[in-house]
Amino acid sequence: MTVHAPNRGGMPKRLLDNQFVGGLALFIVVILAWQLCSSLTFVIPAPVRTLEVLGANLTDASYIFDLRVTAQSVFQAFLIGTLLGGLIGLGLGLSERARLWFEPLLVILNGIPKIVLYPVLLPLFGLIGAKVAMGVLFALFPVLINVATGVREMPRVYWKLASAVQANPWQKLIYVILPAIRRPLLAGLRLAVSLSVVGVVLSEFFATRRGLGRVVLQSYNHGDYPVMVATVVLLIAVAFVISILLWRWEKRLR
Amino acid sequence: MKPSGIEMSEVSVRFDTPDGAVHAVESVTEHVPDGSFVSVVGPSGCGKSTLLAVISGLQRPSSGAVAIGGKTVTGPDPSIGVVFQEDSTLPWRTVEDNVRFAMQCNGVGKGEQRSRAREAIELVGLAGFENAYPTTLSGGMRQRVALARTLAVEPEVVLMDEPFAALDQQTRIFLGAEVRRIWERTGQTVVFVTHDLSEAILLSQQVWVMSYRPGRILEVVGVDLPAQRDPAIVSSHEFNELHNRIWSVLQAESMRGFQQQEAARA
Amino acid sequence: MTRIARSVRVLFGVLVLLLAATGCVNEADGPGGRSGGNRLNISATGTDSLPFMAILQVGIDKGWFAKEGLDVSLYSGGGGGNTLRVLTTGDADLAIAGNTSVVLASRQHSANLTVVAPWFQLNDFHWIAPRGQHAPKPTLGYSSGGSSTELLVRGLQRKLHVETQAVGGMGDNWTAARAGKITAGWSMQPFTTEKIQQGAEILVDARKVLGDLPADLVAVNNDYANRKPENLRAFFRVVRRLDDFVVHDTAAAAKALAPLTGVSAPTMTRALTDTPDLAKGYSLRVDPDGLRRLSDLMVSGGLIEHPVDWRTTLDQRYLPAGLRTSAFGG
Amino acid sequence: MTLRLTERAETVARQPVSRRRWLGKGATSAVATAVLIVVLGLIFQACSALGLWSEADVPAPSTVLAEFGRLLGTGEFWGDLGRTALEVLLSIVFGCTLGLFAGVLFWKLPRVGRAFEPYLVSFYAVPLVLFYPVMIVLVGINASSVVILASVMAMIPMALNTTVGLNGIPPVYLKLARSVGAGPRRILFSIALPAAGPFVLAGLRMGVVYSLIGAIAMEFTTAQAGLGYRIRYLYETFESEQMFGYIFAVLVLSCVITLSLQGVERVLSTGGRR
Repeated sequence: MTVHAPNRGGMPKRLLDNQFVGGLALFIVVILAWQLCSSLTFVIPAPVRTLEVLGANLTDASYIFDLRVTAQSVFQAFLIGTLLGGLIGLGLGLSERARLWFEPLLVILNGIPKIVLYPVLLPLFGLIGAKVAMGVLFALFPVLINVATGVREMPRVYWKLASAVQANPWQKLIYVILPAIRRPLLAGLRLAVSLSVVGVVLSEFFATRRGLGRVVLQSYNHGDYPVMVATVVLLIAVAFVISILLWRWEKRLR
Repeated sequence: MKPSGIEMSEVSVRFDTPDGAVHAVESVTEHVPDGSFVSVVGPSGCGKSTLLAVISGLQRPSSGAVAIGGKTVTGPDPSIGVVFQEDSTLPWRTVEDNVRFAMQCNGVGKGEQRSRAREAIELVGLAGFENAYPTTLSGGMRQRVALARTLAVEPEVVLMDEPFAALDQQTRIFLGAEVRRIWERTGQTVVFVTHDLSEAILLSQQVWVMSYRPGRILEVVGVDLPAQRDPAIVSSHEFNELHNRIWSVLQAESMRGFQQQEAARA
Repeated sequence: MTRIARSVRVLFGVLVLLLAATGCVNEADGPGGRSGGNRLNISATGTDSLPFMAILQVGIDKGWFAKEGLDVSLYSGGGGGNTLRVLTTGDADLAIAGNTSVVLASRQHSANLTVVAPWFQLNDFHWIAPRGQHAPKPTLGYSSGGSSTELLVRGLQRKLHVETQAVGGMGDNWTAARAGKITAGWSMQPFTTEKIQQGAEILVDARKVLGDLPADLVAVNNDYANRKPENLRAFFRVVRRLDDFVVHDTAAAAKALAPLTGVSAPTMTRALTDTPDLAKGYSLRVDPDGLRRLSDLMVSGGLIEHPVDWRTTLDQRYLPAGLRTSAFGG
Repeated sequence: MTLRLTERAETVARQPVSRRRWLGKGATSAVATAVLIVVLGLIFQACSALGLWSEADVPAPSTVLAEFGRLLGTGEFWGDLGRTALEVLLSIVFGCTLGLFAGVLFWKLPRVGRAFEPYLVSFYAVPLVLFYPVMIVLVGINASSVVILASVMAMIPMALNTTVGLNGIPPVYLKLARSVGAGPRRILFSIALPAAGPFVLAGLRMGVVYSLIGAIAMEFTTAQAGLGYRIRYLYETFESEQMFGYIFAVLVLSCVITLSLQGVERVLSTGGRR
């Protein structure tokens, strides 16, 4: 007895039903609000001005170098965080005992404001290592938790099937576990991308040779808000685009 | 003559889907006499449930109308009770609170809620489980809770949408007998949707056979069996004859529905 | 199954591409490239905003360090804590950081660092307010607890009738002052000049109230100092040359400093010419009075209990002989 | 190897969801966690004693513990804790209430919900700290800027989880509600929110964790009081031992919050139904 809502909406309403159109409309509203705010307070540069500054920045070799430095650290943090998180998550998902022993500790660790660990990470990992380590800390947990939960909640019949066809552990991982947990895994990866950006950039605020975090901090200290906002917008935009693409992919998976 | 029972006149329901309009129900004009027990059978996807939804007021017909006791149905009403196919017990409420839920929504006084809930719970044979939570009950018991919730409001009409579809064979035979027993006691008008032909014949006074899209009532078959229905009756000659007669209509429809669905998928 | 396999392959390809795009970047290099010779890693606070820090970059750009055989790499740590910690981790060999941070760090038992020189011994701190913004009891912003600006603001509080409020960096302070959340915010050159051009006025000149003291101190990693003392001497020789450049060829220096600190060349020229005693600021000659003042302010501000014994704290041996002081004895 | 992998998986799957067993497991977990923490502490202690890292950079656990004990006796610590606790509490209240409202709104108006969804799911990409200058102008230099940004942090998971929970309500509940003539308020409070309960609770838990993370992170980078600020202050002034005492305090605090939340959630989600 499915109760269908009769579609009485006209063209505009039907258009809004499309998520892309809706999201775009919201985006435009946000830009308009931004424009409005920028005319109210001096802290916020107007959207057009920000875009101009961003364009100018992106043609600057030094800025591109900063961008590459940050991208490299983010990439390393993401890679290490995902691999580590995936492995630990797999372990926790497969072994009830491991879960019993380590899960509460990991839940507690996840609840820690990781930023306060920067003073610990810096002496332990050094200048470049610390920001990657911070990115790893940020990226690790969503992957870990999602993989562990995904593996644990796999339908039992998959295990039976895998044993029945005598799959070796590697085959089980590739043909059974990974496909079975693809959705939570992707969701974890999506969060990991965003969070590794945040982790690395936050660390760069504290100490770094180069990187976009340094650019943000410098412009911030100068009160040069257009450059700061342009860089922040760039960071957010990149993280947003990647995470939305992953999210679309995740939604389309069956 | 005073209008009574359920009166359906030219009821049609069409849905707009991306693949074009679907005629779930097409020009159904039938009458369910007051206090009678009618079953609706038909191939899956034929619009049985949609028809029931129209009677309950949950679904507006695209054209035509349904009247109960002479009053046109415009929306859900306390005089119409519905038992759903899915488990509709609320897991955060006890059995008794589940049963009281419908009464709460209809402004029944607190004291009366309590006594009527106890009564209904007893009627469906769940006495002693008042304070249990649905998660601790079996699927059959949960459907009894849903039944009690519906009965406690004391509706004139009880609509059942494949209420036992998710249960195992023994439970459904047993619960079916219970429903029949309760109906004999309360004398409410019952419309019972099912895809199980034996169940329909065993329980009701009339069996309506519905066609695959567009959903029409192909045939109304009176069940001429003794009022006292023992499950053993399924092996009787009369029962078999009825079964064969309805099945011959139904089989052709099912085949047509099956082929259409396959074609749509290809 | 094949879908998944294909997805995994696509993902893998994307990762490899990303690796290719982002990999092989060595932060220490910078776009400028590198020369051979002895490496000296410097961490400093404010290399991108303060001219007396940015001159190090000028030295690198002009190749003066290279001429002395030094391969200098410079990076900015936000705040004294970070700047000095990379010194103890060995990421940096020499650090130039806020006066209080260096003094406090040097008092840590196993900090593994030595203070070797004062840096920019001119009190260039101003508190600037939007023009016309006055208050009977003005609120002065400072950066944060334990910072040089807090030290000064506490000193000002004892001598003037003011309130204080921790805000953040110069940018934050100026923002807060413009929004009326504080009366005036701390500022240094060229920020002061730039904001005056944009409608600010100086409310408090810390130099007039408190006198001169070094803004920063230079500290070195002990291991590095033991291994390469000659590098440190070379470093100070170049700094001396840079100081002379700023003092005697101010216009050219301003032109070199302007892009590094994000202001226009005229603004930087103005900022340098407005600096009250340029020759004192851009000089390594140790000013014992300034150091004593720093110690006194720290004691009265409650940061340390006993005055700093500069004779044991300051190791002047890497400074050119003519610039050392004997005022502390030893 | 093949066998063992399968066996383990089978054990996982075969675990009965029984409450008494769970309590038993809970005890095991608690003991295991305590043991792990002690072991990790000892390892750190040993590393410190062996001089793997400098005592000035990372003090030994015994030093940190002693320092933590000393801190508990100082008024400054309780002042900082009070400030942080107030900020966290306020941001939990504001953030979770707003998140709940937003979630209900997104459920009621699916078009709006769909439009917001992509932004919400990728919201964590925004380092909120960067909005600090805007906050200075809007609300001044005080706890409210921390509270506002931490509230936003808490709001997002709450809104997301509430929406997911509400959209995942079995359709039959809503059909039932309509068939018995329940009004919109009754549908929301008697059907929708209880049905989405586990999700809302999970959202609440995440909201609480995020407001703690948000508040401390904001304090650490920008604020002028609170535990996060004190850590930064001690970091800048090279009071390593005291700083680690405070870091330890934050770890203890988040540990206490996480554990008590799990307890509350368990009582709310299972206690009421038995």
